[in-house]
Amino acid sequence: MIFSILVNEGPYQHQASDTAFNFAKTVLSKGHTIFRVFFYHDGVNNGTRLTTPPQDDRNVIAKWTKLAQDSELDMVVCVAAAQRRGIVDEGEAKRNGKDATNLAPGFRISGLGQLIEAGIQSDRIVTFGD
Amino acid sequence: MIFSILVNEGPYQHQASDTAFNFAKTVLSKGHTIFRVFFYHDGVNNGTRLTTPPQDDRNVIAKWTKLAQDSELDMVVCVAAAQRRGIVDEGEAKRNGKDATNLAPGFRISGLGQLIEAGIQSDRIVTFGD
Amino acid sequence: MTIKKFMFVNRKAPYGTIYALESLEVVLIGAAFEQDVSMAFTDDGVYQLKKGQNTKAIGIKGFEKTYGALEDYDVTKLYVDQESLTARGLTAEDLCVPVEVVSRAELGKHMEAQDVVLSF
Amino acid sequence: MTIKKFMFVNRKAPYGTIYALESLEVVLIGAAFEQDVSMAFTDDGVYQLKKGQNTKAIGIKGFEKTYGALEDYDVTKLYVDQESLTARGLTAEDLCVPVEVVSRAELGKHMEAQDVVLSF
Amino acid sequence: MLNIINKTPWDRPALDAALQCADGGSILLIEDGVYAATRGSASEARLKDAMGRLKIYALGPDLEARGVADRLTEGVTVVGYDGFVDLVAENKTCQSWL
Amino acid sequence: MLNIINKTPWDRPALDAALQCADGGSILLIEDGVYAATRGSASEARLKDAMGRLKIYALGPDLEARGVADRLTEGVTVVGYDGFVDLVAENKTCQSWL
Repeated sequence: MIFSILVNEGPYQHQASDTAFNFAKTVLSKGHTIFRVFFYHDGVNNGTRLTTPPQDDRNVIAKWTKLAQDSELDMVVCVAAAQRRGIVDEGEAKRNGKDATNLAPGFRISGLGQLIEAGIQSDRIVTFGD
Repeated sequence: MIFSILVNEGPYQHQASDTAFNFAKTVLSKGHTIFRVFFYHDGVNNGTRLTTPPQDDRNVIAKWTKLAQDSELDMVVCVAAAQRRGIVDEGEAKRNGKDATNLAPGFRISGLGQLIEAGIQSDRIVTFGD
Repeated sequence: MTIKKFMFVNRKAPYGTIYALESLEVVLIGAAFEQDVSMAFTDDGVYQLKKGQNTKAIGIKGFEKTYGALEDYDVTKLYVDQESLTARGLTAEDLCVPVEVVSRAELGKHMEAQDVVLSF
Repeated sequence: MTIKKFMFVNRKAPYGTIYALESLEVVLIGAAFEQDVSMAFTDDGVYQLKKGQNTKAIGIKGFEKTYGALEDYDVTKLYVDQESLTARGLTAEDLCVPVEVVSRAELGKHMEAQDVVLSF
Repeated sequence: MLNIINKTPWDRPALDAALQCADGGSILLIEDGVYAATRGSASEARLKDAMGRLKIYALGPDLEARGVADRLTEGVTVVGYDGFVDLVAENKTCQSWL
Repeated sequence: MLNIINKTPWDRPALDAALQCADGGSILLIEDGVYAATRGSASEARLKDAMGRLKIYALGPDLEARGVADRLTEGVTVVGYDGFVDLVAENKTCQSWL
């Protein structure tokens, strides 16, 4: 079965991203497919490579990046939400005159249409948030 | 009278930062002093210079930066909370091996002791959050 | 293109958090993709439609007008929970757009009929 | 150094959000600054002290033990709201540290006696 | 003490908790908290009951933003940010019931 | 429909709203939502009432994290992430009551 996942809150502040990650991993381990993980609202903050969590705690972003790389997951950060919150890749930095980027490997920035498309193309879409 | 302000949520997702800003401006316009504005939890996300909000909306971060510069406000981002969420200045980037920084002008990164100190040194401390 | 029934469930008040605004942005994109879009307003979400919002003094962009523009995007199925209105001292006359006021049981039936339900 | 009475009010459950953990971090710093620190637990905050937390399967660092270490930092004034416990089917025996169980009115009096109240 | 509430009484138990803990002092409703001060809502009676012991304020800019400035519960005092700052200054402590 | 609840019934009206809207289907309690499935709490009666119409599940890892796995309300079925995925697959749609 084809799943998509929507993550609406940032890392650490809420459990949403952790639960979504555990869910995503289990979906894949059971032989299902994940069409897309879409990050919206503060969920876009999962897409920064600049975090340094305490050594005795998990690294939420690194877990997502590794899952994306191991399983060829499509992880999309909403561009409008990302602009409000300062998540930037090279294209965005150029377009908006920013002097740095912070997007983590495994994520890409794209439009809200990608969320609607996920709803259309997937058998199930599950939301994790506050 | 000496005020301090604690901001516990990031920009846009919650009204907390907007209300705190309006409150801070009014405190100053009434002739009071602000000892410190401390950003904790997701509040540290107010300290990124990489945002590009829609043109017809306010720029929360730029408003704080301008207020800090106009009024010599001490605006402190909690280092432990910032590390979890990827808010980085040059010192932090060097220490933690990050290839970019995103701290906005007018903010500085420091420890939680600065919040306790604000509580000790101020007549009033007001919290804005979720 | 496949057309699916999308329902956007709004349960939060406007301005205190961004969910109402960013939900509207998804609704408009859903309509642009020519999906069969409906919106539900329940709990504090009914406050999103309260007439006469003026955000000038809080310094945040208002978006009451966007609800009025939904019709232009063929988003006309707006369901509002009667019980949530009543608890808040509101009636359909207080709202900025025409809506269908429904019971919670009816709202539940509309939800059951969807292909995709996104809750904000 | 000036010594002030700091109260940290905890009203949220652990793990669902980070407030409980990051509140503890402030409490420990407050104690390190040798302030007169107390903690209140009310509403869902009483769940923070529930014995027997095991976070292994959710992949998040547990911090039940930190409450046990508060005594080492001379943080011994822990007030827990009786009403919040009762509504959740809990008693003081369910908690991981010794606390003083108080009524909401008594809690309010403790709050009134503070110099600084921070709520998480 | 000044008790600051920024959520509706339907969404969070913050207002109820503050009303039950506070013996005197003031309540200031801000952000989504201002809806609690509107006429005809199910929370109106609780607020009126508390008025004997507590002064109740609501932040005007937040009432206007939400289109409810014209349906204020009797006995609630509207303040601007100016009045918000004054309330904080007048009370020995303040607590945001987050 | 699978109704997913991640908040306690004291903190948010999500569980009540789902119980009132849902005519059939299932409720899955996750994250802070799992506290609703604990014995002796004020929400136990509401949950038991709903069991005639709805199947109630709670996520085991979240129960354990919070130290409440040993005081589950009778009639609630505990599932792991495996069971969570199965529940999503078995139900035509799911809704997270955020």
